[in-house]
Amino acid sequence: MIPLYWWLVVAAALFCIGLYGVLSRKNAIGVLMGIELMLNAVNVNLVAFWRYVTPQTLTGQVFAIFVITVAAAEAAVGLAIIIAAYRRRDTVIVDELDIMRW
Amino acid sequence: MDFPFLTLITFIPLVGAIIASLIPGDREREIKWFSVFVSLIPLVLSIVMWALYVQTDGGMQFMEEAVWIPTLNAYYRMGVDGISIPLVFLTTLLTTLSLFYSAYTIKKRVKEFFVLFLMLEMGMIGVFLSLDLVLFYVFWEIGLVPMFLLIGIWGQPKDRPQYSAIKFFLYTLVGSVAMLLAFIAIFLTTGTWNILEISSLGPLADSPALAVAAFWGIFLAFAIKVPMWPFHTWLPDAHTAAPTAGSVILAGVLLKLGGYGFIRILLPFFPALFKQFAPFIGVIALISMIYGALVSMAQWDLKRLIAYSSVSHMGYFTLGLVAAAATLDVSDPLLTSRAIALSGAVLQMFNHGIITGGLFFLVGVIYERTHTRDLKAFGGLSAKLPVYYGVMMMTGLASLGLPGLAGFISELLVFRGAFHIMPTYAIIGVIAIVLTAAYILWKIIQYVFLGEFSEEKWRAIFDPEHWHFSLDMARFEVITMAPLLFFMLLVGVYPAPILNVINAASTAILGSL
Amino acid sequence: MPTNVVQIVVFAILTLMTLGGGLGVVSSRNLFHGALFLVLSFAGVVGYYVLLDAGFLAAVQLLIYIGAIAILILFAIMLSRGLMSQRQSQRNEQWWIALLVVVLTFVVLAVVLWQVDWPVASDQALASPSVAISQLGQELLGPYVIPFEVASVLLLVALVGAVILARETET
Amino acid sequence: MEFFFNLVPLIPLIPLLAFAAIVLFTHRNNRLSSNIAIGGIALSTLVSWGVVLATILAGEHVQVEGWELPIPWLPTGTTVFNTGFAVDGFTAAMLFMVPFVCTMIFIYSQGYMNLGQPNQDPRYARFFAYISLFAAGMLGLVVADNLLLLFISWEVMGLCSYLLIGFWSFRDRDNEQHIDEAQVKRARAAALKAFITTRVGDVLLFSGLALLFSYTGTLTFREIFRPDMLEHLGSISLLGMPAVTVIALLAFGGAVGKSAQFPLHVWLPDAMEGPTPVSALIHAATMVAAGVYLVARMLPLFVAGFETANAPALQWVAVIGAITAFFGATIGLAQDDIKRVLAYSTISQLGYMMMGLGLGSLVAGIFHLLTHAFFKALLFLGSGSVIHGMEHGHHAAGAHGQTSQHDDGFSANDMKTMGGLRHKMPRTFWPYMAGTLALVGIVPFAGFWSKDEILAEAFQRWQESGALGLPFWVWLAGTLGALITALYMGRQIALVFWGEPRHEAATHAHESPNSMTGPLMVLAVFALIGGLANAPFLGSPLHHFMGGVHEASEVVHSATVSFNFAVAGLSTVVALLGLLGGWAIYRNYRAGEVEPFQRWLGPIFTLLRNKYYVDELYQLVIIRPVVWLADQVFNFDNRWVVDPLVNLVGAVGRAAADISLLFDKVAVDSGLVEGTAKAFNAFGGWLRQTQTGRVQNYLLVVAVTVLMLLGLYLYL
Repeated sequence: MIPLYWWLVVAAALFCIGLYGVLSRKNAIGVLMGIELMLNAVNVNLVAFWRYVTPQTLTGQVFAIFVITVAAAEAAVGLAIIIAAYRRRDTVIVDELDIMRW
Repeated sequence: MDFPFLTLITFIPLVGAIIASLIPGDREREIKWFSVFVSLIPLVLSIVMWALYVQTDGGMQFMEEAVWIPTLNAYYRMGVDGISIPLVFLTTLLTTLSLFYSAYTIKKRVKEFFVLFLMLEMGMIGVFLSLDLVLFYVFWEIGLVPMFLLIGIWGQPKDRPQYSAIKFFLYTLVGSVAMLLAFIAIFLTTGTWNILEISSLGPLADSPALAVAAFWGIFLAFAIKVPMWPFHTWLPDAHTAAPTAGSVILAGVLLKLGGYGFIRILLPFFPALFKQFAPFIGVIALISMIYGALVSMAQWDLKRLIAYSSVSHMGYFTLGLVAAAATLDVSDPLLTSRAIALSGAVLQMFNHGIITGGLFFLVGVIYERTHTRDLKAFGGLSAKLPVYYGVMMMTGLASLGLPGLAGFISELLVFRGAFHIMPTYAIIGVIAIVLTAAYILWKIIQYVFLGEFSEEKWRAIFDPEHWHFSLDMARFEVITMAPLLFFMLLVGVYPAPILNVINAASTAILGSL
Repeated sequence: MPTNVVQIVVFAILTLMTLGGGLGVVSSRNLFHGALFLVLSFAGVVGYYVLLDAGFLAAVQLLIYIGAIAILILFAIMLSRGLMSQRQSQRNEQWWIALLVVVLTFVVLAVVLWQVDWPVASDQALASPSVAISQLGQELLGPYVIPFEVASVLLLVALVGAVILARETET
Repeated sequence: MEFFFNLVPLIPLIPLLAFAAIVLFTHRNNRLSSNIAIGGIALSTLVSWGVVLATILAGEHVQVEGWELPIPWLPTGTTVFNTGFAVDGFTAAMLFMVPFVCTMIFIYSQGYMNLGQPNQDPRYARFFAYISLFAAGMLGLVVADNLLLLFISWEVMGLCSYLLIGFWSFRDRDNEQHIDEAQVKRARAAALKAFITTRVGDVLLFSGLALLFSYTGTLTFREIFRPDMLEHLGSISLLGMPAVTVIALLAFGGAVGKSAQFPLHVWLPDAMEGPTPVSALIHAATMVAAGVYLVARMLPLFVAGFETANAPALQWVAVIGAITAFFGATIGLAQDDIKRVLAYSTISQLGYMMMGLGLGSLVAGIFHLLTHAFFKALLFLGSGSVIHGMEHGHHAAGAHGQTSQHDDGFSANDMKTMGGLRHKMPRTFWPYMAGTLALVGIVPFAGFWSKDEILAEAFQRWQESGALGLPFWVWLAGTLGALITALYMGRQIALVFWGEPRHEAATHAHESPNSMTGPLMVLAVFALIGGLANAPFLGSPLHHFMGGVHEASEVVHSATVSFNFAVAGLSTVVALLGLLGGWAIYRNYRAGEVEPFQRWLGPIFTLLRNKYYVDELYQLVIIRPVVWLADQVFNFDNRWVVDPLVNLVGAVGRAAADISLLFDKVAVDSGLVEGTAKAFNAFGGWLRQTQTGRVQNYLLVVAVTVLMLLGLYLYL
């Protein structure tokens, strides 16, 4: 079998890529996609831990399902927000959405 | 578990307030009638509770207990006895009537008014039912805020409502702080907040100086609320400025919080100290009675007059209380006299709530029509408003202690007790009865109702723009007054139903000191 | 080829898909392309799940991530006028700090993960994982019923919220 | 007949229900309202007389020991306070008189109150409601078995008195022009005066009641008058006296207020501002008798612990009674208002009753109370009839256009405007004469027997003691009082019924309707024969009937006084002299003349006319100072001390805050604090820029922080 460590490193890499996307993309939809990558990384971790640490109980898979649920909700709401913001301010550039600025 | 009467009575108004606050503010009709309806529930519950209350037993009933703040050792403890039952009933009754009356007369910021009023009701009932000092204190303070706002926001602009509200707030707060310190001192020595337990322990017995300080701290809080001379000057201002319903509750219930505190907390906690200071407090009671009556006589503002009369009438209460506390003898006939004095004091609170509450409603009746309270502006109204005259006459007579009406019974009991225990005080006290008759008949009846009525004079004060009901008492005003008149007559003619519970509790309390 | 080798090869390919797709998502100038890379990355994860004996999850991943979320994003991009044609830089001015931080984070994570002694289950247990979907269902409706219900409420709220947010407002 | 006793509670209850019915339901219908009131009191009379009959038939066990109906009422401590009803001989005697006189007055009122008023006047129904309530109060007082119920009824009467005296105390100026403005003012002042003055007495009675209640734990008469209870009360010392004496004096204080004895008599003459039937009902026949009734009922307390002859409380009663009897009569000499003369006469006669009781003779006082009730009601109603006739005459004269109406200061009550009315109002004149003769005390009219019994009692007591002590002075005051009474009554009938009319109104006066004169005739019969109830030659039946009610207390003894021909002869001679003298002097009085008494008495007459200036004295000594005190206390409260103190505390707090603020500004702020603040402000301004409003900046910070923490975890 493939060692657990590999899975974890891959997941960490995916997470970091996602994080980079979140931090660096100008476009809000890009940010959203970064978040989806991070969530995927988490899921990979969860499933890997299930498979290698507690294969007898299904806790890991159950949690992964919940995460997917949350991700779906998040994507729907996030995109709705983006569309609403686009309508109002005519932009999806995150830098320009700074009404909370001092 | 038994049916949780006390919790429901206390918190249904709160639930109602929350729901009412969710109704959109422009649905004024719905908010008004919903609030009136909500306030009916505790009223009905308190009547049912009174009916189920075992009258022969003077102790606490319907007790409820639950852990509340474990780190403080504070419990959610509630119970009623014969002292609190009439007061709870009085509170629920007056609240319902006030809300009903306000449904017709409040025009500005309706939603806030009704929500605050329901919260006020919760605070007041909570005080009467708490058996835990922390709980007591919390409810005590809860009642303060809505009243502050009621005076400040819905007050008459020309009566300096902000000044009055702040005065009321600060006065009460000073007392509360002193009381809180005393409570903490008691807790630190006894380790419990349970009122009944502390009463049986006798707190601070081994540190007399601290006990005296605690005694006066608590005394101050209650004396301000009652109010006793010389802590009374918030009262006329607050009453004058408050809207009608606010005045009714202020006189009818809030003053009773102080009186109730004396009986439930100060007297059982420190019977020996109370006895020691009784002559002094008795003097305060006498001053309150006579001084209040004299100042009433000097008033030309109808509402202010009644406010000062409250000082005088609550002086009777204090006299009864002091008479009950002036000796610790528990053998007959002294015990009987003490119990009579204390019952008289409690009944005086109840009666004062009904009568003075009624008087404030009646001031509202004329004020809504004319927007003046100047006694000199009226005259001869009995020719034009006969029903109003009759109702005011009856209420005024009840207030001056005419036999056959409520006020007399409590005065009789108070003096009956006082004449036995402290005759000198009682002899001086009866002067107040004559003065009361003088200011009620001379100032109120004579200046408002007797004399010349003329269209010309009436037109100068009557304001048909803002009055859309009948000239004489409108139906809603009659309905508001009817229960009060009924109780004035009932208590005056056949006081046994109410006195049975009070008397049993008084005897029990005094017997256990 | 022994099973082990096959597994490693498959794993490598999938990793390439996943991480490569991910890199494409975060680096492509064209947002539409980025979305397509995202699909690629998700597909890699599907393979991971199969490899990890989580068949049901793989199906779910396929249906939800690729079938729903990615498509949703594609639609959003296509519906948002002028986004696709943007040829200028898609990175903001803090991208290099972000890159530095992310790389460092990865290094630290890798070290930490290496140092930890993971409590891997016994070989026997590893050999026979519980994979029955029915069992999963029982878990969801048994011990996890409350989170499950909460999740359903969450979805409902998200649905309503998304509709309200995205609705055309008259004013 | 015992059955009737069960109906006793109905006696006060029926008029009470009539009151409630009128107020709540029928007040819009005047005729129905008055009929309800009359029906109620008539029914009550029937029941009362049934009870009286039952008492007579039942014999001594009811007449002396009494019949009782206790009702548990008030829980007090460990005991229960009972209220209830009781009937004994004394009560029965009162029950014979009170409802009957009331009925007569009610019937009379139905005619009287219609005077010149439209039938819709709301006051008409209101009047009958008030007098019904009043009757309920008086009857309740009589049948009460305890002091508390008595007190309650007593106060209810006080209230009715207030309402009825103030009956004309308000008016709608635009719609009620038949009531004149001066009358409104007088009525208003009189009502208040009556209530407050009697209230002073009531408070004394209330104190006595509370004291008694405290010491005995009961207020039931039978319980209080038990010998051991009286002894117990006598053994307690209070204010240097036996408590029982203090209580008795306090109760007497109540009686002084209610029965208008000196020095609280001032309200009664003013009370004539009420409608005339009210004067008859309340201020002559019944309510003022309540004080006498109270003293009589409480007589054992007055005597307890002493011999009857020298009980201090009793002596006070006698002294006050004698003073009132004499001085009241003298004032009556100098009044012009027909009703005021009668009012002072009432005060004086009440003084006689008190004298009788003060001598320890229950029966003498009560006998006079009963006869007086009949003939004084008669006189008042008669005077009402005269006034009624005069007013009609006034209207008639105005209709003929013979006088300038309304502005000549005409008063229908002024005897000096009357004259020669015996021809115009014969059916009023003859009953009035019967009343006069009864009041003056001419054989065989009622007043002769009753007044004589009091004087005989005093005379006998004087003879027994053999010194010029209290009994002598009482007797002297009584005999002189009788002379003066005869004088003023002679003056009155001469001015009213003889001579020539002195005003147009008297010329045109005519007889009153039958509903008014009818009751006069009935009452006249009683004024004539009422004295037989206790006439010595019939064996003093009243004495046997009620004399023994206080026997059980073992301190009050009933002893008959034998008829004394010397006393009776003297007083008859005196009465005849006075009556004829007064009549002769005033028979030919003409309008505008200075009247004879004024010529002869000079300043004394002025003093009498001004009622010894007692009102002015009270105004100066009591009312003004109290009002002044009230104002000063208010100023003390609001303007000078208490409230300013409160505000001062507030102001001091604010001032302290202001001073601290100033200190802050000058010393702390500009130096130390401000420098620091500026530094922080600059730092803050720089730091503020981290708040870019961009999510990704924030997230980057988070990531950096996490990374640093992870690094720390790894290498530390």
